[in-house]
Amino acid sequence: MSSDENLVLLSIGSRFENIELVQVVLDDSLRETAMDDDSRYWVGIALREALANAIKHGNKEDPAKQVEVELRIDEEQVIVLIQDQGEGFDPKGVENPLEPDNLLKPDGRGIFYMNRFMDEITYDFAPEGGTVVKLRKRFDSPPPEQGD
Amino acid sequence: MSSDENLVLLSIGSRFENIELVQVVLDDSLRETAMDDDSRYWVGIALREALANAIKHGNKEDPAKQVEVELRIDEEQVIVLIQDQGEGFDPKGVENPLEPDNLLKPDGRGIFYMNRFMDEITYDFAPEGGTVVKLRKRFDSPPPEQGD
Amino acid sequence: MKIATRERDGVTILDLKGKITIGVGDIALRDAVHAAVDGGAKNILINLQGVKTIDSSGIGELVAAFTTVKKAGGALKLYSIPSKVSDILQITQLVTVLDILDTEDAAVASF
Amino acid sequence: MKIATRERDGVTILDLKGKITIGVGDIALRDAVHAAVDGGAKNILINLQGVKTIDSSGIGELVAAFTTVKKAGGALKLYSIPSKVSDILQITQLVTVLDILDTEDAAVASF
Ligand SMILES: Nc1ncnc2c1ncn2[C@@H]1O[C@H](COP(=O)(O)OP(=O)(O)O)[C@@H](O)[C@H]1O
Ligand SMILES: Nc1ncnc2c1ncn2[C@@H]1O[C@H](COP(=O)(O)OP(=O)(O)O)[C@@H](O)[C@H]1O
Repeated sequence: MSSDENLVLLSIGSRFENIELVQVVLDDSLRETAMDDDSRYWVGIALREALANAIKHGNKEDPAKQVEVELRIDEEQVIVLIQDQGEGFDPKGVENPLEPDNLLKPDGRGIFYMNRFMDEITYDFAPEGGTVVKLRKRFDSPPPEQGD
Repeated sequence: MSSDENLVLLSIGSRFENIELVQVVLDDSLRETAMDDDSRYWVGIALREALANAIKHGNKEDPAKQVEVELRIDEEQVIVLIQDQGEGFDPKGVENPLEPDNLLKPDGRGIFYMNRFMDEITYDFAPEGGTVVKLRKRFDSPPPEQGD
Repeated sequence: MKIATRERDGVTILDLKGKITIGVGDIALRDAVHAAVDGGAKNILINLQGVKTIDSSGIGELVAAFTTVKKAGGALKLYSIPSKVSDILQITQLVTVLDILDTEDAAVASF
Repeated sequence: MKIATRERDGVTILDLKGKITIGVGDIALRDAVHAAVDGGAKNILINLQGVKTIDSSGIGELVAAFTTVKKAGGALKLYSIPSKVSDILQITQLVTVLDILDTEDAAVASF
Protein backbone atom coordinates (compact mmCIF):
# COMPACT_ATOMS: atom_id res chain seq x y z
CA MET A 1 0.00 0.00 0.00
CA SER A 2 1.40 3.40 -0.88
CA SER A 3 1.69 5.66 2.14
CA ASP A 4 -0.58 8.36 0.70
CA GLU A 5 -3.44 5.92 0.45
CA ASN A 6 -6.05 5.71 3.18
CA LEU A 7 -7.48 2.25 3.67
CA VAL A 8 -10.66 1.70 5.65
CA LEU A 9 -12.22 -1.74 6.03
CA LEU A 10 -15.73 -2.21 7.29
CA SER A 11 -17.78 -5.27 7.97
CA ILE A 12 -21.47 -4.99 8.74
CA GLY A 13 -24.24 -7.40 9.64
CA SER A 14 -26.78 -7.76 6.83
CA ARG A 15 -29.29 -5.16 7.98
CA PHE A 16 -30.43 -2.32 5.77
CA GLU A 17 -29.93 0.14 8.66
CA ASN A 18 -26.19 -0.52 8.46
CA ILE A 19 -26.06 0.95 4.94
CA GLU A 20 -26.26 4.34 6.59
CA LEU A 21 -23.11 3.72 8.61
CA VAL A 22 -21.02 2.78 5.64
CA GLN A 23 -22.34 5.67 3.59
CA VAL A 24 -21.44 8.13 6.32
CA VAL A 25 -17.90 6.76 6.49
CA LEU A 26 -17.49 7.08 2.72
CA ASP A 27 -18.98 10.55 2.72
CA ASP A 28 -16.72 11.75 5.54
CA SER A 29 -13.69 10.22 3.84
CA LEU A 30 -14.44 11.81 0.47
CA ARG A 31 -15.09 15.20 1.99
CA GLU A 32 -11.35 15.70 2.39
CA THR A 33 -10.58 14.87 -1.23
CA ALA A 34 -10.74 16.86 -4.44
CA MET A 35 -14.05 15.25 -5.39
CA ASP A 36 -16.84 17.79 -5.95
CA ASP A 37 -19.98 17.69 -3.79
CA ASP A 38 -22.26 16.41 -6.54
CA SER A 39 -20.01 13.52 -7.43
CA ARG A 40 -19.64 12.67 -3.76
CA TYR A 41 -23.42 12.51 -3.47
CA TRP A 42 -23.77 10.19 -6.45
CA VAL A 43 -20.91 7.95 -5.37
CA GLY A 44 -22.77 7.64 -2.06
CA ILE A 45 -25.90 6.55 -3.90
CA ALA A 46 -23.93 3.99 -5.93
CA LEU A 47 -22.47 2.62 -2.69
CA ARG A 48 -25.96 2.34 -1.18
CA GLU A 49 -27.10 0.30 -4.17
CA ALA A 50 -24.14 -2.06 -3.96
CA LEU A 51 -24.71 -2.57 -0.23
CA ALA A 52 -28.46 -3.06 -0.69
CA ASN A 53 -27.78 -5.76 -3.29
CA ALA A 54 -25.21 -7.49 -1.08
CA ILE A 55 -27.62 -7.49 1.88
CA LYS A 56 -30.77 -8.37 -0.07
CA HIS A 57 -29.74 -10.58 -2.98
CA GLY A 58 -26.40 -11.81 -1.67
CA ASN A 59 -26.87 -12.44 2.04
CA LYS A 60 -30.67 -12.62 1.87
CA GLU A 61 -30.97 -10.31 4.87
CA ASP A 62 -29.44 -12.86 7.25
CA PRO A 63 -28.04 -10.57 9.98
CA ALA A 64 -25.46 -13.21 10.94
CA LYS A 65 -23.91 -12.93 7.47
CA GLN A 66 -21.52 -10.03 7.07
CA VAL A 67 -20.94 -7.70 4.16
CA GLU A 68 -17.30 -6.65 3.84
CA VAL A 69 -16.42 -3.25 2.51
CA GLU A 70 -12.98 -2.04 1.49
CA LEU A 71 -12.50 1.68 0.93
CA ARG A 72 -9.34 2.87 -0.76
CA ILE A 73 -8.78 6.55 -1.23
CA ASP A 74 -5.64 8.02 -2.68
CA GLU A 75 -4.90 11.36 -4.30
CA GLU A 76 -6.61 10.49 -7.55
CA GLN A 77 -9.56 8.26 -6.94
CA VAL A 78 -11.75 6.22 -4.66
CA ILE A 79 -12.14 2.47 -5.00
CA VAL A 80 -14.78 0.59 -3.04
CA LEU A 81 -15.03 -3.19 -2.90
CA ILE A 82 -18.21 -4.74 -1.51
CA GLN A 83 -18.31 -8.47 -0.85
CA ASP A 84 -21.21 -10.62 0.29
CA GLN A 85 -21.49 -14.32 1.15
CA GLY A 86 -24.17 -15.09 -1.43
CA GLU A 87 -24.34 -17.35 -4.44
CA GLY A 88 -23.52 -14.82 -7.11
CA PHE A 89 -25.44 -14.12 -10.31
CA ASP A 90 -24.91 -13.47 -13.97
CA PRO A 91 -24.46 -9.73 -14.53
CA LYS A 92 -25.04 -10.27 -18.25
CA GLY A 93 -28.57 -11.39 -17.45
CA VAL A 94 -29.50 -8.05 -15.92
CA GLU A 95 -32.06 -6.10 -17.94
CA ASN A 96 -31.90 -2.47 -19.01
CA PRO A 97 -34.37 -0.48 -16.89
CA LEU A 98 -34.77 2.08 -19.69
CA GLU A 99 -36.44 -0.46 -22.01
CA PRO A 100 -40.07 0.62 -22.44
CA ASP A 101 -41.27 -2.68 -20.93
CA ASN A 102 -39.14 -2.12 -17.83
CA LEU A 103 -39.81 1.55 -17.25
CA LEU A 104 -42.67 0.97 -14.81
CA LYS A 105 -41.14 -2.01 -13.02
CA PRO A 106 -40.57 -1.39 -9.32
CA ASP A 107 -37.06 -2.84 -9.35
CA GLY A 108 -34.01 -3.43 -11.50
CA ARG A 109 -32.38 0.02 -11.30
CA GLY A 110 -29.57 -0.60 -8.79
CA ILE A 111 -26.78 -1.74 -11.10
CA PHE A 112 -27.90 0.86 -13.63
CA TYR A 113 -27.36 3.58 -10.98
CA MET A 114 -23.90 2.21 -10.17
CA ASN A 115 -22.92 2.25 -13.84
CA ARG A 116 -24.22 5.75 -14.19
CA PHE A 117 -22.56 7.24 -11.14
CA MET A 118 -19.16 5.54 -11.19
CA ASP A 119 -16.32 5.50 -13.73
CA GLU A 120 -16.11 1.75 -13.49
CA ILE A 121 -18.03 -1.11 -11.94
CA THR A 122 -16.84 -4.69 -12.17
CA TYR A 123 -18.16 -7.94 -10.72
CA ASP A 124 -16.05 -10.80 -9.44
CA PHE A 125 -17.22 -14.05 -7.99
CA ALA A 126 -15.04 -15.66 -5.36
CA PRO A 127 -14.54 -19.44 -5.87
CA GLU A 128 -15.67 -20.07 -2.29
CA GLY A 129 -18.89 -18.17 -3.09
CA GLY A 130 -19.78 -14.53 -2.67
CA THR A 131 -20.10 -11.59 -5.01
CA VAL A 132 -17.47 -8.85 -5.06
CA VAL A 133 -18.44 -5.63 -6.75
CA LYS A 134 -15.77 -3.02 -7.34
CA LEU A 135 -16.70 0.62 -7.77
CA ARG A 136 -14.18 3.18 -8.95
CA LYS A 137 -14.37 6.94 -9.44
CA ARG A 138 -11.64 9.45 -10.19
CA PHE A 139 -11.86 12.79 -8.43
CA ASP A 140 -11.49 14.68 -11.70
CA SER A 141 -14.05 12.77 -13.73
CA PRO A 142 -17.18 14.80 -14.42
CA PRO A 143 -20.46 14.16 -12.54
CA PRO A 144 -22.94 12.02 -14.50
CA GLU A 145 -24.92 13.87 -17.17
CA GLN A 146 -28.65 13.90 -16.71
CA GLY A 147 -31.15 12.21 -18.98
CA ASP A 148 -29.79 10.58 -22.09
CA MET B 1 -23.54 -14.48 17.52
CA SER B 2 -27.08 -14.04 18.75
CA SER B 3 -29.36 -12.76 16.01
CA ASP B 4 -30.38 -9.62 17.90
CA GLU B 5 -26.78 -8.48 18.06
CA ASN B 6 -25.41 -6.07 15.50
CA LEU B 7 -21.75 -6.58 14.69
CA VAL B 8 -19.75 -3.94 12.86
CA LEU B 9 -16.03 -4.33 12.20
CA LEU B 10 -13.88 -1.44 11.11
CA SER B 11 -10.25 -1.18 10.22
CA ILE B 12 -8.62 2.19 9.72
CA GLY B 13 -5.19 3.41 8.73
CA SER B 14 -3.37 5.08 11.63
CA ARG B 15 -4.34 8.68 10.95
CA PHE B 16 -6.02 10.87 13.55
CA GLU B 17 -8.58 12.01 10.93
CA ASN B 18 -9.94 8.48 10.81
CA ILE B 19 -11.03 8.71 14.45
CA GLU B 20 -13.91 10.82 13.22
CA LEU B 21 -15.16 8.03 10.94
CA VAL B 22 -15.27 5.45 13.66
CA GLN B 23 -16.88 7.81 16.10
CA VAL B 24 -19.63 8.62 13.61
CA VAL B 25 -20.33 4.92 13.06
CA LEU B 26 -20.57 4.31 16.81
CA ASP B 27 -22.74 7.36 17.29
CA ASP B 28 -25.12 6.37 14.51
CA SER B 29 -25.29 2.82 15.82
CA LEU B 30 -26.04 3.89 19.39
CA ARG B 31 -28.68 6.37 18.31
CA GLU B 32 -31.09 3.50 17.73
CA THR B 33 -30.54 2.00 21.17
CA ALA B 34 -31.95 2.79 24.62
CA MET B 35 -28.78 4.67 25.57
CA ASP B 36 -29.45 8.28 26.61
CA ASP B 37 -27.88 11.16 24.65
CA ASP B 38 -25.42 12.12 27.38
CA SER B 39 -24.06 8.62 27.79
CA ARG B 40 -23.78 8.29 24.02
CA TYR B 41 -21.70 11.45 23.95
CA TRP B 42 -19.35 10.22 26.67
CA VAL B 43 -18.99 6.77 25.16
CA GLY B 44 -17.98 8.56 21.97
CA ILE B 45 -15.30 10.46 23.85
CA ALA B 46 -14.01 7.23 25.44
CA LEU B 47 -13.82 5.67 21.99
CA ARG B 48 -11.86 8.66 20.68
CA GLU B 49 -9.33 8.24 23.49
CA ALA B 50 -8.88 4.54 22.81
CA LEU B 51 -8.41 5.19 19.09
CA ALA B 52 -6.01 8.07 19.72
CA ASN B 53 -3.88 5.82 21.94
CA ALA B 54 -3.91 2.99 19.39
CA ILE B 55 -2.84 5.38 16.62
CA LYS B 56 -0.32 7.38 18.66
CA HIS B 57 1.24 5.04 21.22
CA GLY B 58 0.42 1.70 19.56
CA ASN B 59 0.97 2.23 15.83
CA LYS B 60 3.12 5.35 16.21
CA GLU B 61 1.10 7.11 13.52
CA ASP B 62 2.31 4.78 10.78
CA PRO B 63 -0.55 5.06 8.25
CA ALA B 64 0.31 1.64 6.84
CA LYS B 65 -0.51 0.06 10.21
CA GLN B 66 -4.20 -0.53 10.78
CA VAL B 67 -6.30 -0.16 13.91
CA GLU B 68 -9.06 -2.76 14.13
CA VAL B 69 -12.34 -1.92 15.78
CA GLU B 70 -15.09 -4.34 16.70
CA LEU B 71 -18.47 -2.90 17.66
CA ARG B 72 -21.02 -5.18 19.27
CA ILE B 73 -24.41 -3.81 20.13
CA ASP B 74 -27.21 -5.90 21.55
CA GLU B 75 -30.34 -5.01 23.48
CA GLU B 76 -28.48 -4.35 26.71
CA GLN B 77 -25.08 -2.92 26.03
CA VAL B 78 -22.35 -1.85 23.67
CA ILE B 79 -18.95 -3.47 23.61
CA VAL B 80 -16.09 -1.96 21.60
CA LEU B 81 -12.75 -3.68 21.06
CA ILE B 82 -9.87 -1.62 19.70
CA GLN B 83 -6.70 -3.35 18.62
CA ASP B 84 -3.43 -1.86 17.41
CA GLN B 85 -0.18 -3.42 16.17
CA GLY B 86 2.04 -1.83 18.79
CA GLU B 87 4.25 -3.19 21.51
CA GLY B 88 1.86 -2.91 24.41
CA PHE B 89 2.48 -1.26 27.78
CA ASP B 90 1.90 -1.82 31.45
CA PRO B 91 -1.48 -0.33 32.41
CA LYS B 92 -0.46 -0.56 36.08
CA GLY B 93 2.28 1.97 35.37
CA VAL B 94 -0.20 4.65 34.30
CA GLU B 95 -0.38 7.61 36.67
CA ASN B 96 -3.47 9.20 38.17
CA PRO B 97 -4.02 12.56 36.45
CA LEU B 98 -5.80 13.89 39.55
CA GLU B 99 -2.63 13.76 41.66
CA PRO B 100 -1.59 17.35 42.45
CA ASP B 101 1.73 16.83 40.66
CA ASN B 102 -0.06 15.67 37.52
CA LEU B 103 -2.88 18.19 37.40
CA LEU B 104 -1.05 20.60 35.10
CA LYS B 105 0.57 17.97 32.88
CA PRO B 106 -0.53 18.22 29.26
CA ASP B 107 -1.12 14.49 28.87
CA GLY B 108 -2.07 11.36 30.75
CA ARG B 109 -5.86 11.76 30.85
CA GLY B 110 -7.00 9.33 28.12
CA ILE B 111 -7.30 6.12 30.12
CA PHE B 112 -8.76 8.11 33.00
CA TYR B 113 -11.53 9.34 30.64
CA MET B 114 -12.23 5.81 29.46
CA ASN B 115 -12.52 4.57 33.03
CA ARG B 116 -14.80 7.43 33.88
CA PHE B 117 -17.15 7.12 30.92
CA MET B 118 -17.47 3.36 30.55
CA ASP B 119 -18.76 0.65 32.88
CA GLU B 120 -15.69 -1.43 32.19
CA ILE B 121 -12.35 -1.09 30.45
CA THR B 122 -9.91 -3.96 30.18
CA TYR B 123 -6.55 -4.34 28.46
CA ASP B 124 -5.31 -7.45 26.72
CA PHE B 125 -2.03 -7.95 24.97
CA ALA B 126 -1.97 -10.34 22.05
CA PRO B 127 1.00 -12.78 22.10
CA GLU B 128 1.89 -11.72 18.53
CA GLY B 129 2.01 -8.10 19.76
CA GLY B 130 -0.63 -5.42 19.81
CA THR B 131 -2.82 -3.91 22.49
CA VAL B 132 -6.51 -4.75 22.70
CA VAL B 133 -8.64 -2.47 24.81
CA LYS B 134 -12.21 -3.47 25.52
CA LEU B 135 -14.80 -0.85 26.43
CA ARG B 136 -18.23 -1.81 27.74
CA LYS B 137 -21.29 0.22 28.66
CA ARG B 138 -24.81 -0.92 29.52
CA PHE B 139 -27.65 1.19 28.19
CA ASP B 140 -29.24 1.47 31.61
CA SER B 141 -26.13 2.44 33.56
CA PRO B 142 -26.16 6.07 34.68
CA PRO B 143 -24.03 8.72 32.95
CA PRO B 144 -20.78 9.50 34.81
CA GLU B 145 -21.13 11.83 37.79
CA GLN B 146 -19.25 15.09 37.57
CA GLY B 147 -16.35 16.09 39.75
CA ASP B 148 -15.39 13.80 42.57
CA MET C 1 -38.47 9.10 6.90
CA LYS C 2 -41.63 10.85 8.06
CA ILE C 3 -44.88 10.95 6.12
CA ALA C 4 -47.77 13.26 6.97
CA THR C 5 -51.09 12.76 5.19
CA ARG C 6 -53.48 15.69 4.68
CA GLU C 7 -56.41 16.74 2.47
CA ARG C 8 -56.81 19.76 0.23
CA ASP C 9 -59.81 20.32 -2.09
CA GLY C 10 -60.57 16.62 -2.23
CA VAL C 11 -56.97 15.71 -2.97
CA THR C 12 -54.94 13.55 -0.59
CA ILE C 13 -51.45 14.91 -0.09
CA LEU C 14 -48.54 12.93 1.35
CA ASP C 15 -45.73 15.16 2.63
CA LEU C 16 -42.53 13.14 2.61
CA LYS C 17 -39.55 14.11 4.72
CA GLY C 18 -36.19 12.36 4.97
CA LYS C 19 -34.67 9.48 3.06
CA ILE C 20 -36.67 7.15 0.86
CA THR C 21 -34.25 4.27 1.00
CA ILE C 22 -34.36 0.50 1.26
CA GLY C 23 -35.70 -1.11 4.40
CA VAL C 24 -37.36 1.86 6.06
CA GLY C 25 -38.37 4.78 3.85
CA ASP C 26 -39.59 2.62 0.99
CA ILE C 27 -41.85 0.58 3.28
CA ALA C 28 -43.22 3.67 5.01
CA LEU C 29 -44.11 5.09 1.59
CA ARG C 30 -45.83 1.88 0.50
CA ASP C 31 -47.86 1.75 3.71
CA ALA C 32 -48.94 5.38 3.43
CA VAL C 33 -50.06 4.98 -0.18
CA HIS C 34 -51.95 1.77 0.59
CA ALA C 35 -53.61 3.41 3.59
CA ALA C 36 -54.74 6.32 1.41
CA VAL C 37 -56.10 4.03 -1.33
CA ASP C 38 -57.83 1.78 1.21
CA GLY C 39 -59.39 4.89 2.71
CA GLY C 40 -60.96 5.66 -0.64
CA ALA C 41 -58.55 8.31 -1.92
CA LYS C 42 -58.58 8.66 -5.72
CA ASN C 43 -56.52 11.76 -6.31
CA ILE C 44 -53.20 11.49 -4.54
CA LEU C 45 -50.25 13.87 -4.52
CA ILE C 46 -46.79 13.16 -3.22
CA ASN C 47 -44.90 16.21 -2.01
CA LEU C 48 -41.21 15.39 -2.37
CA GLN C 49 -39.88 18.73 -1.14
CA GLY C 50 -38.40 17.29 2.07
CA VAL C 51 -36.68 14.36 0.36
CA LYS C 52 -32.95 14.71 0.00
CA THR C 53 -32.02 11.12 -0.78
CA ILE C 54 -33.82 8.46 -2.76
CA ASP C 55 -32.26 5.16 -3.77
CA SER C 56 -33.47 2.70 -6.41
CA SER C 57 -35.83 1.07 -3.90
CA GLY C 58 -37.35 4.45 -3.16
CA ILE C 59 -37.77 5.17 -6.86
CA GLY C 60 -39.25 1.68 -7.26
CA GLU C 61 -41.74 2.44 -4.51
CA LEU C 62 -42.81 5.67 -6.25
CA VAL C 63 -43.37 3.73 -9.47
CA ALA C 64 -45.28 1.00 -7.59
CA ALA C 65 -47.43 3.67 -5.92
CA PHE C 66 -48.20 5.22 -9.30
CA THR C 67 -49.34 1.83 -10.63
CA THR C 68 -51.29 0.89 -7.49
CA VAL C 69 -53.30 4.10 -7.52
CA LYS C 70 -53.94 3.86 -11.26
CA LYS C 71 -55.21 0.28 -10.90
CA ALA C 72 -57.57 1.44 -8.15
CA GLY C 73 -59.05 3.93 -10.63
CA GLY C 74 -57.24 7.00 -9.29
CA ALA C 75 -54.26 9.13 -10.20
CA LEU C 76 -51.00 9.79 -8.40
CA LYS C 77 -48.79 12.79 -9.15
CA LEU C 78 -45.57 14.20 -7.77
CA TYR C 79 -44.60 17.80 -7.05
CA SER C 80 -41.88 19.98 -5.48
CA ILE C 81 -39.08 17.76 -6.67
CA PRO C 82 -35.67 18.59 -5.14
CA SER C 83 -32.85 18.79 -7.67
CA LYS C 84 -31.17 15.48 -6.78
CA VAL C 85 -34.50 13.61 -7.01
CA SER C 86 -35.20 15.38 -10.29
CA ASP C 87 -31.82 14.23 -11.63
CA ILE C 88 -32.75 10.65 -10.75
CA LEU C 89 -36.15 10.91 -12.45
CA GLN C 90 -34.34 12.17 -15.58
CA ILE C 91 -31.67 9.49 -15.51
CA THR C 92 -34.23 6.71 -15.09
CA GLN C 93 -36.42 8.36 -17.75
CA LEU C 94 -39.34 8.23 -15.35
CA VAL C 95 -40.09 11.86 -16.22
CA THR C 96 -41.58 10.45 -19.41
CA VAL C 97 -44.13 8.25 -17.64
CA LEU C 98 -44.89 9.76 -14.23
CA ASP C 99 -47.02 12.87 -13.68
CA ILE C 100 -44.81 15.60 -12.28
CA LEU C 101 -45.79 19.15 -11.36
CA ASP C 102 -43.88 22.13 -10.01
CA THR C 103 -45.98 23.50 -7.18
CA GLU C 104 -48.71 22.29 -4.87
CA ASP C 105 -51.21 24.76 -6.35
CA ALA C 106 -50.55 23.53 -9.87
CA ALA C 107 -50.69 19.93 -8.70
CA VAL C 108 -54.00 20.29 -6.85
CA ALA C 109 -55.54 22.17 -9.79
CA SER C 110 -54.41 19.47 -12.22
CA PHE C 111 -56.98 16.85 -11.19
CA MET D 1 -11.66 23.70 14.26
CA LYS D 2 -11.53 27.42 13.53
CA ILE D 3 -9.79 30.00 15.66
CA ALA D 4 -10.29 33.75 15.27
CA THR D 5 -8.03 36.11 17.20
CA ARG D 6 -9.23 39.59 18.19
CA GLU D 7 -8.44 42.36 20.71
CA ARG D 8 -10.65 44.00 23.30
CA ASP D 9 -9.41 46.56 25.86
CA GLY D 10 -5.84 45.29 25.59
CA VAL D 11 -6.92 41.69 26.01
CA THR D 12 -6.29 39.13 23.25
CA ILE D 13 -9.31 36.92 22.71
CA LEU D 14 -9.23 33.60 20.85
CA ASP D 15 -12.68 32.50 19.67
CA LEU D 16 -12.63 28.73 19.25
CA LYS D 17 -15.16 26.93 17.09
CA GLY D 18 -15.47 23.21 16.41
CA LYS D 19 -13.67 20.23 17.86
CA ILE D 20 -10.49 20.48 19.88
CA THR D 21 -9.33 16.95 19.26
CA ILE D 22 -6.10 15.15 18.57
CA GLY D 23 -4.21 15.81 15.37
CA VAL D 24 -5.98 18.94 14.18
CA GLY D 25 -7.80 21.04 16.76
CA ASP D 26 -5.15 20.65 19.42
CA ILE D 27 -2.38 21.78 17.07
CA ALA D 28 -4.40 24.73 15.80
CA LEU D 29 -4.92 25.84 19.40
CA ARG D 30 -1.23 25.52 20.22
CA ASP D 31 -0.25 27.55 17.14
CA ALA D 32 -2.76 30.29 17.91
CA VAL D 33 -1.59 30.63 21.52
CA HIS D 34 2.07 30.68 20.50
CA ALA D 35 1.36 33.27 17.82
CA ALA D 36 -0.39 35.48 20.40
CA VAL D 37 2.44 35.15 22.92
CA ASP D 38 5.10 35.75 20.26
CA GLY D 39 3.17 38.83 19.22
CA GLY D 40 3.55 40.19 22.74
CA ALA D 41 0.14 39.36 24.17
CA LYS D 42 0.12 39.13 27.97
CA ASN D 43 -3.56 38.90 28.81
CA ILE D 44 -5.18 36.14 26.81
CA LEU D 45 -8.75 34.85 26.89
CA ILE D 46 -10.03 31.68 25.29
CA ASN D 47 -13.70 31.79 24.35
CA LEU D 48 -14.91 28.19 24.36
CA GLN D 49 -18.53 28.92 23.44
CA GLY D 50 -18.30 27.29 20.00
CA VAL D 51 -16.59 24.13 21.23
CA LYS D 52 -18.82 21.09 21.40
CA THR D 53 -16.19 18.36 21.69
CA ILE D 54 -12.86 18.30 23.44
CA ASP D 55 -10.81 15.16 23.97
CA SER D 56 -7.91 14.63 26.38
CA SER D 57 -5.46 16.09 23.85
CA GLY D 58 -7.58 19.20 23.60
CA ILE D 59 -7.71 19.51 27.37
CA GLY D 60 -3.97 18.92 27.47
CA GLU D 61 -3.49 21.75 25.00
CA LEU D 62 -5.56 24.10 27.17
CA VAL D 63 -3.40 23.22 30.15
CA ALA D 64 -0.22 23.67 28.10
CA ALA D 65 -1.47 27.04 26.88
CA PHE D 66 -2.15 28.11 30.48
CA THR D 67 1.41 27.19 31.47
CA THR D 68 3.01 28.72 28.35
CA VAL D 69 1.34 32.08 28.90
CA LYS D 70 2.13 32.07 32.61
CA LYS D 71 5.81 31.35 31.91
CA ALA D 72 5.86 34.27 29.48
CA GLY D 73 4.71 36.51 32.32
CA GLY D 74 1.07 36.72 31.24
CA ALA D 75 -2.24 35.17 32.22
CA LEU D 76 -4.62 32.93 30.30
CA LYS D 77 -8.27 32.52 31.26
CA LEU D 78 -11.25 30.66 29.85
CA TYR D 79 -14.87 31.77 29.51
CA SER D 80 -18.24 30.76 28.02
CA ILE D 81 -17.74 27.11 28.76
CA PRO D 82 -20.34 24.81 27.12
CA SER D 83 -21.83 22.22 29.47
CA LYS D 84 -19.94 19.20 28.10
CA VAL D 85 -16.61 21.04 28.32
CA SER D 86 -17.52 22.17 31.82
CA ASP D 87 -18.22 18.54 32.81
CA ILE D 88 -14.75 17.60 31.58
CA LEU D 89 -13.09 20.44 33.51
CA GLN D 90 -14.91 19.19 36.63
CA ILE D 91 -14.02 15.54 36.08
CA THR D 92 -10.34 16.33 35.51
CA GLN D 93 -10.42 18.75 38.48
CA LEU D 94 -8.94 21.43 36.26
CA VAL D 95 -11.56 23.83 37.60
CA THR D 96 -9.38 24.00 40.68
CA VAL D 97 -6.28 25.24 38.83
CA LEU D 98 -7.41 27.06 35.68
CA ASP D 99 -8.95 30.54 35.65
CA ILE D 100 -12.54 30.22 34.42
CA LEU D 101 -15.12 32.97 34.00
CA ASP D 102 -18.72 33.04 32.90
CA THR D 103 -18.99 35.86 30.40
CA GLU D 104 -16.69 37.82 28.13
CA ASP D 105 -17.39 41.04 30.05
CA ALA D 106 -16.45 39.45 33.34
CA ALA D 107 -13.39 37.85 31.78
CA VAL D 108 -12.10 41.07 30.18
CA ALA D 109 -12.70 42.99 33.43
CA SER D 110 -10.82 40.36 35.46
CA PHE D 111 -7.33 41.33 34.29
N1 LIG E 1 -24.78 -9.14 -4.74
C1 LIG E 1 -25.68 -9.82 -5.48
N2 LIG E 1 -25.89 -11.14 -5.27
C2 LIG E 1 -26.77 -11.83 -6.01
N3 LIG E 1 -27.52 -11.27 -6.98
C3 LIG E 1 -27.38 -9.97 -7.25
C4 LIG E 1 -26.45 -9.18 -6.52
N4 LIG E 1 -26.50 -7.92 -7.02
C5 LIG E 1 -27.43 -7.94 -8.00
N5 LIG E 1 -27.97 -9.17 -8.16
C6 LIG E 1 -28.96 -9.59 -9.16
O1 LIG E 1 -29.08 -8.58 -10.14
C7 LIG E 1 -30.41 -8.11 -10.24
C8 LIG E 1 -30.44 -6.64 -10.61
O2 LIG E 1 -29.96 -5.87 -9.55
P1 LIG E 1 -30.28 -4.34 -9.46
O3 LIG E 1 -30.02 -3.70 -10.79
O4 LIG E 1 -29.56 -3.77 -8.31
O5 LIG E 1 -31.87 -4.25 -9.24
P2 LIG E 1 -32.76 -4.82 -8.03
O6 LIG E 1 -31.87 -5.02 -6.87
O7 LIG E 1 -33.78 -3.75 -7.82
O8 LIG E 1 -33.38 -6.09 -8.54
C9 LIG E 1 -31.05 -8.44 -8.90
O9 LIG E 1 -32.44 -8.58 -8.99
C10 LIG E 1 -30.35 -9.73 -8.53
O10 LIG E 1 -30.99 -10.81 -9.16
N1 LIG F 1 -2.48 1.36 22.80
C1 LIG F 1 -1.39 1.69 23.51
N2 LIG F 1 -0.17 1.21 23.17
C2 LIG F 1 0.94 1.55 23.87
N3 LIG F 1 0.93 2.35 24.94
C3 LIG F 1 -0.25 2.85 25.35
C4 LIG F 1 -1.47 2.57 24.65
N4 LIG F 1 -2.47 3.20 25.30
C5 LIG F 1 -1.91 3.85 26.32
N5 LIG F 1 -0.57 3.66 26.37
C6 LIG F 1 0.39 4.21 27.38
O1 LIG F 1 -0.33 4.68 28.49
C7 LIG F 1 -0.04 6.05 28.72
C8 LIG F 1 -1.25 6.78 29.25
O2 LIG F 1 -2.25 6.90 28.26
P1 LIG F 1 -3.38 7.99 28.39
O3 LIG F 1 -3.96 7.92 29.75
O4 LIG F 1 -4.31 7.78 27.26
O5 LIG F 1 -2.65 9.39 28.27
P2 LIG F 1 -1.77 10.00 27.08
O6 LIG F 1 -2.14 9.27 25.83
O7 LIG F 1 -2.16 11.43 27.06
O8 LIG F 1 -0.34 9.80 27.47
C9 LIG F 1 0.47 6.57 27.40
O9 LIG F 1 1.33 7.68 27.55
C10 LIG F 1 1.20 5.37 26.85
O10 LIG F 1 2.49 5.28 27.37
